[in-house]
Amino acid sequence: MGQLAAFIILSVVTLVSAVVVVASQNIVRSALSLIPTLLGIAGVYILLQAEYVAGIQVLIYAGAITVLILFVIMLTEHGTGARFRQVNEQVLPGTIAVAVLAALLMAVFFGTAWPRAAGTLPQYTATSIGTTFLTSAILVFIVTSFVLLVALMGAIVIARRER
Amino acid sequence: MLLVDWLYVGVFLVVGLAMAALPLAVVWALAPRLAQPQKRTTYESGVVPFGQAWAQFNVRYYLFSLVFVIFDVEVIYLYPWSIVFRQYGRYAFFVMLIFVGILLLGLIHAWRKGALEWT
Amino acid sequence: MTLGLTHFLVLSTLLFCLGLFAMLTRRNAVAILMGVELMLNAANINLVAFNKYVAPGALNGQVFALVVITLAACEAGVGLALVMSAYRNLETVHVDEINVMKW
Amino acid sequence: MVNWPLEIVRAVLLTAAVFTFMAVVAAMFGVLLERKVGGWIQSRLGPKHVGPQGLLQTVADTIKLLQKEHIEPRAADRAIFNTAPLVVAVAGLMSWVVIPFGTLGDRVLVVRDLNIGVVFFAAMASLTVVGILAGGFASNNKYALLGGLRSASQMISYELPLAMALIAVAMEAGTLSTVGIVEAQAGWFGSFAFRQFPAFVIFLIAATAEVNRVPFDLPEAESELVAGYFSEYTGMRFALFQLGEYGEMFAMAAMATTLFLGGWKGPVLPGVVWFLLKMYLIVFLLMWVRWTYPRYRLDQLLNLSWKVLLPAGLVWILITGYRVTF
Repeated sequence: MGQLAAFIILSVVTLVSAVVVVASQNIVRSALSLIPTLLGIAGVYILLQAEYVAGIQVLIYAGAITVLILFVIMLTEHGTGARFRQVNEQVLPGTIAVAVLAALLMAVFFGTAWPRAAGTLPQYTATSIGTTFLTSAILVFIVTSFVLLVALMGAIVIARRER
Repeated sequence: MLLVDWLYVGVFLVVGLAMAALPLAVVWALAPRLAQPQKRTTYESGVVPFGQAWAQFNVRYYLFSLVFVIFDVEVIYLYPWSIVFRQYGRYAFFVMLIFVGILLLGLIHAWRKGALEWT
Repeated sequence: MTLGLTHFLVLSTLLFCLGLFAMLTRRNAVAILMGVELMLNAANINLVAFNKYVAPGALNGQVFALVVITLAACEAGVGLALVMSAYRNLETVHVDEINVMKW
Repeated sequence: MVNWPLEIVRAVLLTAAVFTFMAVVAAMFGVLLERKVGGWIQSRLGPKHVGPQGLLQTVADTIKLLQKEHIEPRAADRAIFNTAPLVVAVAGLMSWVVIPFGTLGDRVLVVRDLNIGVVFFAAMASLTVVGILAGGFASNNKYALLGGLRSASQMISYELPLAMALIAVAMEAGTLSTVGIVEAQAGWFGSFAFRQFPAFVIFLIAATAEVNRVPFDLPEAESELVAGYFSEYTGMRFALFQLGEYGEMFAMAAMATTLFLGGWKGPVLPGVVWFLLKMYLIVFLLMWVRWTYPRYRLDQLLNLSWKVLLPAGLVWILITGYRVTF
């Protein structure tokens, strides 16, 4: 019961602020309401016993990616972007497409009998995540560092002023 | 229990917000409100404000935050590694040597490309 | 009624559709990127939820969610670099005005 | 089975206790100490008239601030302008969840010993940046915006060295929980200030920059930017920004105590007293630096973080790893 109540509160926070992200005409408000969305999702992760993922969600998404987005908005839009039209002419087709997709996904999710494998999640997951990274996910671990390197190099090349 | 742990965090957040909002409510109830239009002009050292505050800013800010995001992401992998690497001994050390080495290469690259220079 | 897998799936569906809607209708490239972030988050909720309810034996879902967060950060970095570059060369961040390839 | 209503009541009581503690130790006594130390270093007296030796000065200031008018600039974005101080204040206070104050019998006095305590601390520190950026932006004021941008780029630059220091300590202790880290430091020479001395130095420098204090106070450089990101803030909302900054400064000092100085551990005296002594030692150090050194230039500041502290932190992590595994 308590978990369900917590889930409902978190979902409402997440979805309401996500609607603001999507619909606000003021691009800065959009970016700032990403933060409650992301924090709400962090709460959902905790309900799913993924506290390390939740901590990283706050640290990386709310603390780093949002800052990057805010910086770019300040550098490009001359402020709130209220002077410009923010939506294109695809609002109606977009709404229809999204509604159809939502209906399809819901139908699939409700129509499937999800299997359940044996076993239980460990109570605290940070240690097990470390173990996974050093054993079965070792390739992911190393490849990620290459991805980060390439992203860093690429983004610097793209963003730097040509001389 | 995990959820109990985070219940405390949630309560701390809610009570903290309430405690921080309480003085604002007191201000709202007590403080004077004098309608003087000059008060609400933007402060610009007493000069009449001109132009937009939201002007163009230096692209440097973006480059720094970009390098920051990439290195902050690296931290995701360092935290779990730091608490289990003892059990794996040298193997874990060499894995991390490769990982951190590649990122140090990235730092050197950013450094040489001038992404870390302000001027 | 107790909290089950379906609750999380519904939440992530709604979030994904909101993100997709932002992608389809926004003109500002940064807003489109924010929509992508919402969609990635929705995918992450699914990964972690399936990890708990369908395959609780290992932590592959959570590890994968961490990788997705990594890739989201890279995507934001490179994507926003492209936005900056487009803004510098074309003086706009609205995707329907970035159309020099048409000529 | 967990008794949820009981846990909620306990959580509320504990939170109230921590906030009272914060109000007395950090806000009231801390601000007074700052002014007294400043006065002492500059050969003047500091506040003296309200209460014995000026002890109640902060209370008087608070009462004054409560009566101040809240002015919203016409050009500001009202919703963001009004919520930004709350975000900064609450994010500054949230770090206190994971800080262990001492022991009572065989129980540790801490709001909650989270399993990922160190990550939680770093996450809360990173949230402050968003509040500051939002506040600077919503003011729609040139000084505030520039101050906010500067502050944000400074804080994100120093978050990384801070994280490196945290990781080095977590490696040494083998846990991310703050209580576990304190327990891993046995005896005087077991405290990580010795074994992790470079991490300690990195942590202190990064913490000073993270809370925007001199010599890293560029965001609010009075002579250049009026008051930085809170130029347009008045009365209680201004005080909330200050409260957040003080809460964060004390949290950083408490975290340094926990991570490097052995937390509540010490002979004879009870744990809480030791914790407070060590924390105030760090706080005093920060104040001493503040009243002694001039301000850095922005490029010097960024160079220090990116070209000295971050590579040093990474190399130190590798050295620690080498030492532990070989």
